Amino acid sequence: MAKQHVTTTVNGDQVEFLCTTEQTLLDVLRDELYLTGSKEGCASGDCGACSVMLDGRLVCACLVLGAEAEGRKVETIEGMAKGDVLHPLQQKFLEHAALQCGICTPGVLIAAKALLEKKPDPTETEVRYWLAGNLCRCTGYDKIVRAVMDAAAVMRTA
Amino acid sequence: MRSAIRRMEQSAISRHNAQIDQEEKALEMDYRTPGTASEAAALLAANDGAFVLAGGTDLLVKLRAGFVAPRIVVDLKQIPRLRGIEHDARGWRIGAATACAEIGEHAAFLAAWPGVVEGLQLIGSTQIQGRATLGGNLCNASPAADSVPALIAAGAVCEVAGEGSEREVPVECIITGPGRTSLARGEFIMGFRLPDPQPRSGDAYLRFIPRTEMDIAVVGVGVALVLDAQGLCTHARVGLGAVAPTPLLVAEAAKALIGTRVDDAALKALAAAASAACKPIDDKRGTIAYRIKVAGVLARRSAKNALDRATKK
Amino acid sequence: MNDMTTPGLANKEMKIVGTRPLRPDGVDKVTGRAKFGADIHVPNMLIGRVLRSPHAHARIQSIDTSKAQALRGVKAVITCADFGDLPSEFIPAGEMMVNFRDMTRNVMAREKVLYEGHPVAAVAAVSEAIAAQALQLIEVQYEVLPHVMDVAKAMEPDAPLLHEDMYTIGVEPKPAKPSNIAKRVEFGFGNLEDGFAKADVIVEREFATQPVHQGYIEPHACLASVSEDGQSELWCTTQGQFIVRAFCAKLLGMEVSKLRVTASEIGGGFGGKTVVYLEPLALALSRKACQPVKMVMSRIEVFRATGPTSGAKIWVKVGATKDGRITAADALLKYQAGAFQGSPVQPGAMCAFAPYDLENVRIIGFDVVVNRPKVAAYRAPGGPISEFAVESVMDEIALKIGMDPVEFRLKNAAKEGTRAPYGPKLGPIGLVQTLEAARAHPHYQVPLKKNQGRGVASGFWFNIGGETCASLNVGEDGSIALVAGTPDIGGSRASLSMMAAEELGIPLERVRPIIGDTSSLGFNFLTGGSRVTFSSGMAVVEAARDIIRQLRTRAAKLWEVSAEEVEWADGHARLLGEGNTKSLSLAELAKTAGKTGGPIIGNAAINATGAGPSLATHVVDVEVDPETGKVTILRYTAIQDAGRAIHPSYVEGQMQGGAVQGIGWALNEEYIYDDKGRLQNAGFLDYRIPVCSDVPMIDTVIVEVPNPRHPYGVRGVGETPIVPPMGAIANAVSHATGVRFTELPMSPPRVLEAIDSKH
Amino acid sequence: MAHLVLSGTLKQLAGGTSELDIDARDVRQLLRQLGERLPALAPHLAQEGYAVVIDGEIFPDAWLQPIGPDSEVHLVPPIGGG
Repeated sequence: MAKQHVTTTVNGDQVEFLCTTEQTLLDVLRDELYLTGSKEGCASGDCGACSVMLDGRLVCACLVLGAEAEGRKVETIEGMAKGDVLHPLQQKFLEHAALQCGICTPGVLIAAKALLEKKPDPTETEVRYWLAGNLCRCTGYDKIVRAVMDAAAVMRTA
Repeated sequence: MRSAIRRMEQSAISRHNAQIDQEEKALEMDYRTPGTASEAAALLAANDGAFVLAGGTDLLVKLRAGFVAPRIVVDLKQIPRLRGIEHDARGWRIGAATACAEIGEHAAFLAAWPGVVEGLQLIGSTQIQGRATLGGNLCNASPAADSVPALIAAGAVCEVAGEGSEREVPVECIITGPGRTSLARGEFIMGFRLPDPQPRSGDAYLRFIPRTEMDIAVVGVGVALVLDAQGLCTHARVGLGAVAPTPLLVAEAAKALIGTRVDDAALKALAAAASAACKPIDDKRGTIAYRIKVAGVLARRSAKNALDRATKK
Repeated sequence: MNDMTTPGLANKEMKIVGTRPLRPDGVDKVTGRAKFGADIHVPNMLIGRVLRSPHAHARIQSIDTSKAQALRGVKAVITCADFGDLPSEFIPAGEMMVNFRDMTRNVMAREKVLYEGHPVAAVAAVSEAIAAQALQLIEVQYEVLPHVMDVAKAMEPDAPLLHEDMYTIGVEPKPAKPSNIAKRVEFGFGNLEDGFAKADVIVEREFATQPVHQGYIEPHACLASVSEDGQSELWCTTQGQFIVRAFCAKLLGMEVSKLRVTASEIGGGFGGKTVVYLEPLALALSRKACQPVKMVMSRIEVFRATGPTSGAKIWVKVGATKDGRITAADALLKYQAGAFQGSPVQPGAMCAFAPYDLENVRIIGFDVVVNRPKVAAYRAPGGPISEFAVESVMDEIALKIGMDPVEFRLKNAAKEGTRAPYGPKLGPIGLVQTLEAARAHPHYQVPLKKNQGRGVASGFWFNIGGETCASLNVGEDGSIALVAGTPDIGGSRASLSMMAAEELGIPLERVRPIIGDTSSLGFNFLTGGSRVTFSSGMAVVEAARDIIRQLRTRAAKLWEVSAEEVEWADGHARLLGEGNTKSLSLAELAKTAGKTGGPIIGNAAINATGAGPSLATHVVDVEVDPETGKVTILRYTAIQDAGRAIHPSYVEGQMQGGAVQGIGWALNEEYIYDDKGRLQNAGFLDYRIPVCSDVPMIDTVIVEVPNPRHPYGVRGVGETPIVPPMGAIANAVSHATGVRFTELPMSPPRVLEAIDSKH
Repeated sequence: MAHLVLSGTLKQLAGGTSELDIDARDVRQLLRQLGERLPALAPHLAQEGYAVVIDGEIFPDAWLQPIGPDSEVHLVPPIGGG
């Protein structure tokens, strides 16, 4: 099958890959670039486990074609920590035990980061509605919401 | 003998594989990013099995589920006229491939048409908002599309581009049935036109879903209304979603409001008219009886919200 | 067997147990580094896909795979012909009694397909696209048969029969005709007639629940590699690598030692990953292709063909005196098993009235096959279903006699020495403490407004022990490698390390835990039954004590004294006796281990017994929109006896997660089938698990009534939290609306209909 | 002599016997004697993998578990979990 040649930026690095039209950005990240931090929970945009940033917008990588990444900027969970310094959200998720199995965690972290960049002081309700597209079956969301609020507080004073 | 059989099998298999090669070629899916509307129209007109890609939030799901098998995917997002929000002498223009998140962030448009923004912001999660578009939401032609009832109520008009043609079509004339539109081969939507809202006007959209987010509307109601200086309703439009094969513009429901102060009696008449207009089905998202009843409830609540906004303007 | 009790535990001051350190696997999970089932790629890997039945019930007349085999890029095609048939008999496999005749048919249909989504063939090809194409080339001829989905209809004499050779077990004499009723069970004692005669108030109700899926976010995934000589490797997402090994070895006719199973990080299981689906298929494909085969389910496949737990019909009758003493309790449970026998009706029956101290009680249960996917375990399997019905009836009785529902439960609460409905007397349990905590909680005093209601329910679950191994390897610098055999599904590496560090008296950071594969430890039963912190914890403590014995001996050798003269305290060997100050740290002893006898490792291989039931009481406030029937959860408080919370955050997490799963079960989750038995909502869009904005904060109160049979008093907490929510929410909705709700889910159309029919 | 209590299904399968004293010092002896005294019950216990409850504590698969002379013994189906 003929493949598209795509040049894009992932976590600040220029990368190139070949993909067929039906391969999604998620397929490409996981199976071509081996960035398996973004997870496939549904492949229909309902679970948010594949949340990534595309040109600064929060999207589900399963609903973007790999070919659409041409010339764009993609940010994934693998780029969230800087060197050995965790992002405050990552740190707070650990402190608050905001994960159990951890499968939804990368997507939730990417989504929460997008929220705090847009809204540094969200209310609990805003956090809950913003994260409504990130399903978590383990935690009941309580500790996730607390971790996001606490990280927001820390980031505001930083 | 045995090797003869093997040769026969081999040749059958290679014939089969040759056929598969051809099928594979036939199945190959092309991806195009036209830079102009005319280029896009030409691609869509010239190719069987050409599918438009805007936000992709419906197309990619159908693709993965095997419901559609496009030969060519035409990504419209590189066409400048399909992106962005503008204001001019005629009012508002929204590019059909503008992400809903972008529209929701536009303060002036939100102030002008809060009900339209309410509707489009209910399309999926934050992640979906980053991709979903008004053009896509309309052309996916779901009876339950969340942006459509409010657009209908607002009197929005689509700019439809085709090969060498452009025409304007009211939103309520696009969807002709579940998954079907009135667009001709080669046609697509470039943008949406909304007038500047009149003084003392307000619009609102409410939908019912079982959860608080992430569901498809069981019922959706958009209401837009205008009051005169005395507080009498002079103009109203009511759009209903998910209660019939297509979203509906319900004239009877509007009539229930026009000439009234949108008081309890008028709201009751509105609810009855909205319920009477429903021709729903029983499905996994709701029953006929439930949809009919809740359509009335939401019409009333939505009209109250629109009234509040009109009174404040 | 194992005497692991620690006298005076309550007085021992803990340095680590009971604190909230960061979990050892945490950084991997917040950086995307952790490898889950679908996250590995190996060279020369094929992709496997499954062809599934489009019919709910049909006889397979023929399967022609020749065209698929011939497709270029297809390396293997398998059907039931690639698995040996196995006789219908229950044989122990990895601590469970398993009927492999059923299991081999569930992983790959033989004579018949019994549910939509039932596998009929599988292929392995060089790409996903070719595998998908190959599936379309497989020709299956079906003779479609009438199907049955409803448990009551399936019990009727003229119902379509799923298994022509199924005769109800548990009735004497053996029935003359086969039926869909796999088993009848009965528990109880006393005299019901006498009991009901003494009652002032009797409430009798029928209830219905829908099957619900465990809803783990990670679909099933595995990667199998079988070499030409039969040596096999399997990587998969599972709650028990040893169980997978036992099942697959039997299904494929292999020696267990030839198969090494490695558990990946697991993205949720809740009981649903205690069985095999893809794993034997991937092994069979790999065996045929002599290449590694990776298989990952789509979300649609997960819903169509895995889990869920039973839907059920339940009848409950309870009598009580005016002053609130229960005189008799009777229940009839009919549970869907799915396509093969084995619903959790038995534990459901045992739990049904277990929170109550009863004189006259009976529970009868039926295990019934229907044309749905075979049920799998789901958190406290069977308990939530029967206890939903019982807790609803208890609430109604309390209402009728005008007694506060917590007070009513306190009057009848089971405690130490109470005879459980399934026979034996209970050991120490904390139900009374949870009820008292509920009554004292500020939540219980918050005033309610119009259209709001408050509900209370309690819940019981057994918890289990079982075969468990652990090893602790002392490194030459004194740090510890902890190897456990139970997949970590919600933070158990943290709790196990904490107990190891506490025992050894060393900082937590000195312990690094891993989950071993099946060749690194002896047999371990799976992660389930809330057993890991209990059983693996017990094994870790025993292994730590093994190390301490050795360290004392080494120190004694160095000091030229007897081991009895050396004690272990605060991570040091100390010479006993007046005026002695000699001491050696673990690190110092480890450094010289080679010179004092060789490396030091601590091992434990136990069959953990003494698991203690965990009881809970939940309080919930709801508001009901009287015009749409929508229920909003306003406030939620979960109170539970944890025995001892090793890491309280993860105990709270279990309680909160269980409560929210229960909210989904109560309000929206259900399977919707069309009239042909095809699932209509096989995705997260229309199978509606709670989203973040659906729920409030879930307040928790951990009650600690230590389990005397565990070195740290642990009970196990993972399952009980899903038992009370459905009853509590149904009671709250009933109080908010004035209508008694007996059917789950209480979805908006159902609630609105009930409200409207009241007027 | 340990005291064995049978109820529900097991009582029915045992032909109505609800209580019996058994001279068994461990679980294996108990199961062996049950096989001799209540032959209808034994295959059922084996097939279902019943656990033995001694003085309130459940022992699945524990043949060598001692049974005290005054112990109360029950049989319960195996408990799994999710």
